[in-house]
Amino acid sequence: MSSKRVLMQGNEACLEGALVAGMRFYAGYPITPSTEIAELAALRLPMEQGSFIQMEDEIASIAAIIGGSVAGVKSMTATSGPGFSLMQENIGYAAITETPCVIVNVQRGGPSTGLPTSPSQGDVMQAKWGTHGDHPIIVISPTSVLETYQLIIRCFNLSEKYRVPVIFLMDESVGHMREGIEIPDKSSIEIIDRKLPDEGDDTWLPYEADGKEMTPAIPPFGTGRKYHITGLIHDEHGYPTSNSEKTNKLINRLINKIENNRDDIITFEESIPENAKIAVVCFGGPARSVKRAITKAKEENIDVGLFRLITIWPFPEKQIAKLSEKVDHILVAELNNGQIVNEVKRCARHGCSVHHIGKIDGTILMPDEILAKIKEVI
Amino acid sequence: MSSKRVLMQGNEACLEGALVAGMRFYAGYPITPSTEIAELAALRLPMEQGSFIQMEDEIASIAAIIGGSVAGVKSMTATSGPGFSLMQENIGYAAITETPCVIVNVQRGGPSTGLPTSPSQGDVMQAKWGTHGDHPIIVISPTSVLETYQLIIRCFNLSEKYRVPVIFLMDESVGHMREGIEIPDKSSIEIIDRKLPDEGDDTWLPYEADGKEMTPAIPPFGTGRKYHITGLIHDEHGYPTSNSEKTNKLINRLINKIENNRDDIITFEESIPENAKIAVVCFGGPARSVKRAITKAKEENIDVGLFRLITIWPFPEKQIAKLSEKVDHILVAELNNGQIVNEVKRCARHGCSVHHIGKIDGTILMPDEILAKIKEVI
Amino acid sequence: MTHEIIEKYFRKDMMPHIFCPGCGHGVLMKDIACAIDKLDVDKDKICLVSGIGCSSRATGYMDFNTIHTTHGRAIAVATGIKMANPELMVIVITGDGDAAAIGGNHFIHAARRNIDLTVFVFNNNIYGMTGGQFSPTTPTDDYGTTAPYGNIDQDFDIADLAKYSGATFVARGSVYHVDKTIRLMERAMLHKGFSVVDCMSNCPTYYGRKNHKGKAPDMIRWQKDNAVDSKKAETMTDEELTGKIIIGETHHDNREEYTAKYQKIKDRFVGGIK
Amino acid sequence: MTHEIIEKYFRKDMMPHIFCPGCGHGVLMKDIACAIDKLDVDKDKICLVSGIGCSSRATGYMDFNTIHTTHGRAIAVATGIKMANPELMVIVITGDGDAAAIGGNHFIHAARRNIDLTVFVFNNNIYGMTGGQFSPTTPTDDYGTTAPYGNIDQDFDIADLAKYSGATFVARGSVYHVDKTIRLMERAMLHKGFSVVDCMSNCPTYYGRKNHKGKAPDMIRWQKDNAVDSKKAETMTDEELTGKIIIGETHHDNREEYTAKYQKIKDRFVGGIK
Amino acid sequence: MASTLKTLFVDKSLCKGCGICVAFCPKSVLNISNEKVNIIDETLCIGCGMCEKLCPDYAIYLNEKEGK
Amino acid sequence: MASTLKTLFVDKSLCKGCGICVAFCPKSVLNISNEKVNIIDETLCIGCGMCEKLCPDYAIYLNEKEGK
Amino acid sequence: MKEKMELRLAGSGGQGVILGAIILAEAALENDNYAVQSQSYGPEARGGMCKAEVIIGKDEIDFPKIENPDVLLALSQSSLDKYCNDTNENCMIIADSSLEIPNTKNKVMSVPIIETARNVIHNQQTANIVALGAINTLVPMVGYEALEKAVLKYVPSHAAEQNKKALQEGQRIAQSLILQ
Amino acid sequence: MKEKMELRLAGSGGQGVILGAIILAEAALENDNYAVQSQSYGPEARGGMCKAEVIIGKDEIDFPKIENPDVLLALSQSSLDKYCNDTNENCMIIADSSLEIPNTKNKVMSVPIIETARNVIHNQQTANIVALGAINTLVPMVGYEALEKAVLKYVPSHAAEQNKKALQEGQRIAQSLILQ
Ligand SMILES: Cc1ncc(C[n+]2csc(CCOP(=O)(O)OP(=O)(O)O)c2C)c(N)n1
Ligand SMILES: Cc1ncc(C[n+]2csc(CCOP(=O)(O)OP(=O)(O)O)c2C)c(N)n1
Ligand code: SF4
Ligand code: SF4
Ligand code: SF4
Ligand code: SF4
Ligand code: SF4
Ligand code: SF4
Ligand SMILES: [Mg+2]
Ligand SMILES: [Mg+2]
Repeated sequence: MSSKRVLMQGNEACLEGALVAGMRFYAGYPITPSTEIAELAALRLPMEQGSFIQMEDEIASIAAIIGGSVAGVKSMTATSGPGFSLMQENIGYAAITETPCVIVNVQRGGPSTGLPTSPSQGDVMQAKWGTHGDHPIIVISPTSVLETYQLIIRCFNLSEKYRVPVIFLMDESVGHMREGIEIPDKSSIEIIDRKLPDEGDDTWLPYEADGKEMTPAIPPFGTGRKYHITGLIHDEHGYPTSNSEKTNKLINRLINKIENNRDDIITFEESIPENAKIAVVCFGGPARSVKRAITKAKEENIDVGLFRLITIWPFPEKQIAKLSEKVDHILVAELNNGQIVNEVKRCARHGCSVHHIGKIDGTILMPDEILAKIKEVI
Repeated sequence: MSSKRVLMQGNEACLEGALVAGMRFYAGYPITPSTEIAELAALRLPMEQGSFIQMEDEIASIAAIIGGSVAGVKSMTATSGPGFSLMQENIGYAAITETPCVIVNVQRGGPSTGLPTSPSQGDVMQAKWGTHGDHPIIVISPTSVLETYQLIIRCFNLSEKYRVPVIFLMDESVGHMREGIEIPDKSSIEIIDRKLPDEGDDTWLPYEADGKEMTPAIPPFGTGRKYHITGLIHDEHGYPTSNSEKTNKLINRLINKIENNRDDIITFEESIPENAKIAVVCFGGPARSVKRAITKAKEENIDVGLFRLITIWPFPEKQIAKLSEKVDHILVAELNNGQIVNEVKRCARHGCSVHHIGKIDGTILMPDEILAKIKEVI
Repeated sequence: MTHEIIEKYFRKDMMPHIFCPGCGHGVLMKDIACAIDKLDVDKDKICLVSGIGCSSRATGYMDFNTIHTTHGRAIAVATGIKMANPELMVIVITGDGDAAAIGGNHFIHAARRNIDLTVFVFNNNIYGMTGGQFSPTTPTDDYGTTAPYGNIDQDFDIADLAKYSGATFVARGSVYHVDKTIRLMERAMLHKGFSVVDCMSNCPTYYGRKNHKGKAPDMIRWQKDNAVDSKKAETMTDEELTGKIIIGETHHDNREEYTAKYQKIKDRFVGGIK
Repeated sequence: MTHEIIEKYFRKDMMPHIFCPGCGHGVLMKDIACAIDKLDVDKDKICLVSGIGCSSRATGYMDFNTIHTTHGRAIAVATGIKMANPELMVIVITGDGDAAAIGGNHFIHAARRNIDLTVFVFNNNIYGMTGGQFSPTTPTDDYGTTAPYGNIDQDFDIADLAKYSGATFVARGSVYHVDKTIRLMERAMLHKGFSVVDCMSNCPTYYGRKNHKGKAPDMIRWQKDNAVDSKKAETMTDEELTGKIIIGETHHDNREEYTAKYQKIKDRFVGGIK
Repeated sequence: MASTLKTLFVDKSLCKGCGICVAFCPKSVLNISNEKVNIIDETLCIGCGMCEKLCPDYAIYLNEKEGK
Repeated sequence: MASTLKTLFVDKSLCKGCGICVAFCPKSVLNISNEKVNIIDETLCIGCGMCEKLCPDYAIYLNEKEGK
Repeated sequence: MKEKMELRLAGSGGQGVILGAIILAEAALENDNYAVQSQSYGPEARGGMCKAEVIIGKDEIDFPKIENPDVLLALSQSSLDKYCNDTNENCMIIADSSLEIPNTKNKVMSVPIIETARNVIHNQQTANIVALGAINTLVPMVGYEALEKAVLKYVPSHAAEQNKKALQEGQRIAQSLILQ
Repeated sequence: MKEKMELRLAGSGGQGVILGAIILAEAALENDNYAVQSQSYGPEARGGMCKAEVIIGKDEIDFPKIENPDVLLALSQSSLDKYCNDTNENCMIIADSSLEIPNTKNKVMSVPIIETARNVIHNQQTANIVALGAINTLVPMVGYEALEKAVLKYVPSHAAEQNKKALQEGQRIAQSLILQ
């Protein structure tokens, strides 16, 4: 065995990974099952010369990290369903103002106060649609403690690269799980920082962007270039406008900076045995139940494919369409009443039947339940 | 001509209709383009011996109407995107506690502060998915001032009948439009009040329900039957539980009281000429652009069908599937970047192509634009 | 006495309650029932409204019209209940986090309006339910799981915040001072207007342990040893009061109540629009 | 003088601003620039943060690091900016609705923390942007579009709310008292801690019209006629002060500032974890 | 009022053994054993009611009517 | 300080005709016509600067250097 | 009146064009016609441009916005400049006489609306009512009585006489233009 | 040790079963194995039932929850009653000696864990550490040294000696049971 494994909790991996990514400002409000992230942030950030603040609520928390990011510091907050609902207005603000920030939602049972200590994937549609108006967003979901560590770094990288709020959608089962992981070598980790305007460039405008990334170069407050940020529709100068062409241009750019870079943003895990008639689509913690179910199926000589979403939004439409050409049936396994299954239905080619197995009772999906459903479907 | 038409603004029709429905408590916080509803509520409610309160924000507003409803008074609030985002947490609370209430969202351009005075339909997905966790919801959208008056009454009726928050999804173009309407005769209007427990019934439990409606009979506070309300998962007594069977039972009932009553809840307007190869799916204010476009198409001898959603959620899956069997193409026209079109894609049978025309620049869809798109599709 | 009160006003099938051994919330919850028992009001008309927190779980155990709302929103929900039906007696049970952190705005605005609610803040100087993070009433320099290096915030005095925001009856009770606290609670409920009783609780599990305050009995003894009655406090110097906690009534005035004022507007239209 | 200030600190291509004829916000906005001009600080380090409202549109016209946030959240965003980079000078421009209605909780908590922000509340006693609804500072009995029968709420005194929540510099200025207001603004910015200047503005379009306060010049003249300096006010009886407005500094103390305290925690780890 | 007619009751199913009653009992009536309250010597009890008032779990109380 | 060297400037494109300058001018220098400010008699101006200080639209100001 | 009339009223915020449109719609109902009224304005309600529309029809009106206005009223230069090209040739443009008329094929009537309000009615606020009198004279669409009734419904009672007069004056100046 | 061992530790909130599971997982890593640890508890953390799980494997662990525990430790009656039927026959049940043993086919070891913590270590809080010593003796899965090292990593340094002792005592009482 190579380097030493250390025992780490999912929530801890989230915070430690964030520190590696360069996160130096955390603002939050405690809520089960995300609280350990805040507690660790309070302990660890001063050690890295970063800052932690406990705000009066979740609205203030996301507002504060937007401020932190505008000041040039990579910033994050963590919460769970009720707090995530409260953050929605300002998630839209971060999206339209193109303020990089990472929002961790360690999902628990909903709706409302629901089941505070139970795992769930009930917020996956909310993560895309929770704020009003069409807006860009990236949503990523980890399946293990190690992946939590790795993907939170990716969240920051994508957030900085595309200047978009990134939602890290964990769930209680990953957040509270401890695993022995080998901490990745820091030198092997890519860290992306936000693009800054070229020094001599005096044609620079804060909200002008083109090229493939379509992402503007906005320097932190206090670094000499003064500009305006607003949640109103704005022009390239950042000034409010209600001109319809400029509106169109802004909203289209916001959406297309994600759409046109799907290949860069979307990652997934796929393994489809040649003879598989069925594939299971899954994500996050519950994907591990699926993996065990597939192993068990294999033992019974049933070949089952696996497609695990890592990037959830933008939704891997093309990949799912392709998958639906390889198999006759797709089973979507998710810890909710059927959310991502609707996306899969929309994207799957005709002829491939799409099924769902979910759970809303606070317990996890067990491998045997998934296996039974697989057998039922094929 | 029969009875006299009166000139009424959409927002005014919303409030006057609500009064007819029996609404006697309004709590709100002003926001363009919904503010007239609050202003009229302040003026009109005392005249009807009802109460108006301006709260400190939208979170307090929805919390207050939940309180008003629990006290037995039909209650509503009105807002627009930013306020609607802030209300999300408590919309989920109303859903899980089965507290009847009506939330009006007069949509404006988003995301974020966006274009406060422009029409939009950008919140239609949010209306279903904005709060965390799987939850029941009904969403209804009017196309005219008269329909606003009629449908807000329907919102209250459905809300009381199924004890579910109902979102009345207007848009700026309907809210601020004035039309001459004939006020419906009050005696012709059906008003539904919430079910109360039978007087002698001593097996009654606040959160027990069966039958087709699956809706419990919960009496107002102060009427003698004491019980507990919580946003935690609860049993039939209303007491918190984390028992998985009880959890399952609750969430399933919440979802099925809507699912099993789709036929009662879903209404729509459909007219498909025999020869139509294409139908346009639309809703709300923009449906009127579609109607004009269809008239114009007819003038050019092109037969075009119309399917106007009135109930948006639950989504008329069956009806759209049927529609897709009648025509070769469906064009979804909506004032956003493509939201309901995804639902139509999911539900349409294979072989019927689904297209989209939208707008995100703050202006409305013009009939000629729709007509051009129709021609392009067929 | 307690025994009968429990029999009379509690949902005994819900017992034992979830509070930890020695948690002051249990005592305060019982005190509310004792105070209610003394009132000459129809008990069916009493509504108990809470938010989220250990303290806010109290409503689930008490056999009245009870509602456990969302975190911080108890006062806003209570405002709606009272506006919709002013005949109900509306009592809020909340925590220092629920009332003063996330719910701070509703607290000050309800006080400003002087709406007839009675708010009992079970103030344990910590977020108990989520495991011991510092709250807006955690004293400066104390520890919480999110203040591993000591709290640098200044703490709110809930009673003062209420008073200066416009509450018309303000008092402080404690777990130790049972009889006095019950009397204050009773007066708060009888007062027509926004009334607040800052109830000093104790969280041995988190606040006590994190701050070396000993076990539950030690924390309650501290209340006993450091309390000064508000009347007596008036005669004491600031110096003498350092480190002391003032209990008793701290503010009272007779500004007109909100729903009564609103009723006057409605009354203009009784019998039709003029 | 004004002319040069405008030339120096304003985004002239954005002029004329959106404020109505006679709106006091225009004067106050200029006063801020005048006060900044006097400061001996690197102007590139100045951040202006606002929420939503007519008042909050001010940031769009002023040539600094400016951010127009969401309704009520300016102080929370400003808190994040200051925490992330304490070297920036962070100024909040907000309205009575933005700061005291939807934003009330952030206001009192930032005050409690005593974080080094300077908050200028353009207080016109109304929600101007949305068309004249009453605000938390609309005097009782006055009218607004949502108070057609007269406002039954008691109004907040922004300066008092700031003081009792923990702000360490509090003052009140007005549109009329230009020089004095500029001086107060300057002192507020220089103060290390949470400072608030309640700036009496005037909204002729809604508040003035709804309440028969005349046109803009009349409303400004009212300020002139009814202002009493805070120093002088100390010598006056409550009776003499009825109907008057106190301007000038009303509170000042030297409690340690929040980011400075936090810096001490960081300093423990300078050079690595010990 | 502190009448000797009162009898001390303990409901062990409710007691969480916090020790508050023990600490505030003015006489040495109570102790904790096996994480539950225990009456060592009821005869010492003066019926002051402190235990009842301060028990957060309503597990100890005085009753005037019935005997033990 | 109120120097006669100062000259009064008006930028009519900015003036919104609110009348504040007219009302607070201690001399009768200004009036409103056609919804804009108008200098009736500059010679009366004492350069006190009230108009400049109180104009919400920065449309009227004194300038020491240039003539009119 | 035609089967359907489409009117666009444009000006700057505060000139009362929305109220003007509402009054026209109300008058149309008074005449048992159908009417739809709508408007658009920026977030800068205060001062920015403002456009109000009315459609009056003998039948129900499906699409509530104007595709081809029959009449464009412009009370400010910027609104005239913006909307005068957004019309087809049949549209009559009624512009306040203070405005410079852009190059256009349309029939343009330059009417001293604001001047009349200011100098004859002595209240510039009544310009919208003067305009209504003028429009309905140049392009009749509702009965004068219905229009007057509608005006009185929407103006405060103390200003009733002044507004009646404004309507009359609008009619008068328009008639004198027709006679020219 | 088998390829993979699944352990469930159950008790009531406050008995430290989660910490016990964490220490076991840590010890497994110390021995260069893989480990996953998880738990479930109600919102009623305080007082309610609490279940912690550890899986120790020679290879990576896909599914992190227990399907068939090899060992069930129960420190409270309600947790014993609840989980003892949730095992297959191979599972060894280690119950505190204060508990009543339900009817079961499984091998059940009744171990005086709490008693030992209370009477020998004089600190009932150390019951979880006593339990670890006992479990690892009855069903060896990690080296004793690794286990001790892990214990010392997670307990406050002032309590190090006491906990070392607790571990030893756990081992001792288990050994005496084996010898019986
Ligand atoms: C919107 C939201 N944010 C956060 C939480 C998590 N939460 C639950 S209770 C609580 C704090 C409770 O503190 P307090 O009101 O003082 O009650 P205590 O438990 O101390 O009695 C928090 C932060 C939540 N449930 N909802
Ligand atoms: C979440 C949200 N709620 C409501 C609004 C609507 N709104 C915009 S400004 C405003 C009030 C502004 O009042 P104030 O802060 O006093 O500013 P003023 O316009 O009076 O200067 C309101 C209610 C909004 N933009 N966002
Ligand atoms: S955590 Fe604290 S406040 Fe909550 S029940 Fe336990 S002792 Fe009481
Ligand atoms: S509405 Fe009032 S506050 Fe807003 S710009 Fe006009 S005068 Fe100023
Ligand atoms: S106070 Fe109550 S719970 Fe605590 S030990 Fe005594 S009887 Fe038991
Ligand atoms: S009644 Fe008093 S004396 Fe008797 S046991 Fe209780 S506290 Fe002790
Ligand atoms: S104060 Fe300014 S805007 Fe007002 S009239 Fe005078 S110059 Fe014009
Ligand atoms: S400077 Fe003074 S005197 Fe001259 S115009 Fe201005 S206000 Fe009048
Ligand atoms: Mg607390
Ligand atoms: Mg204001």
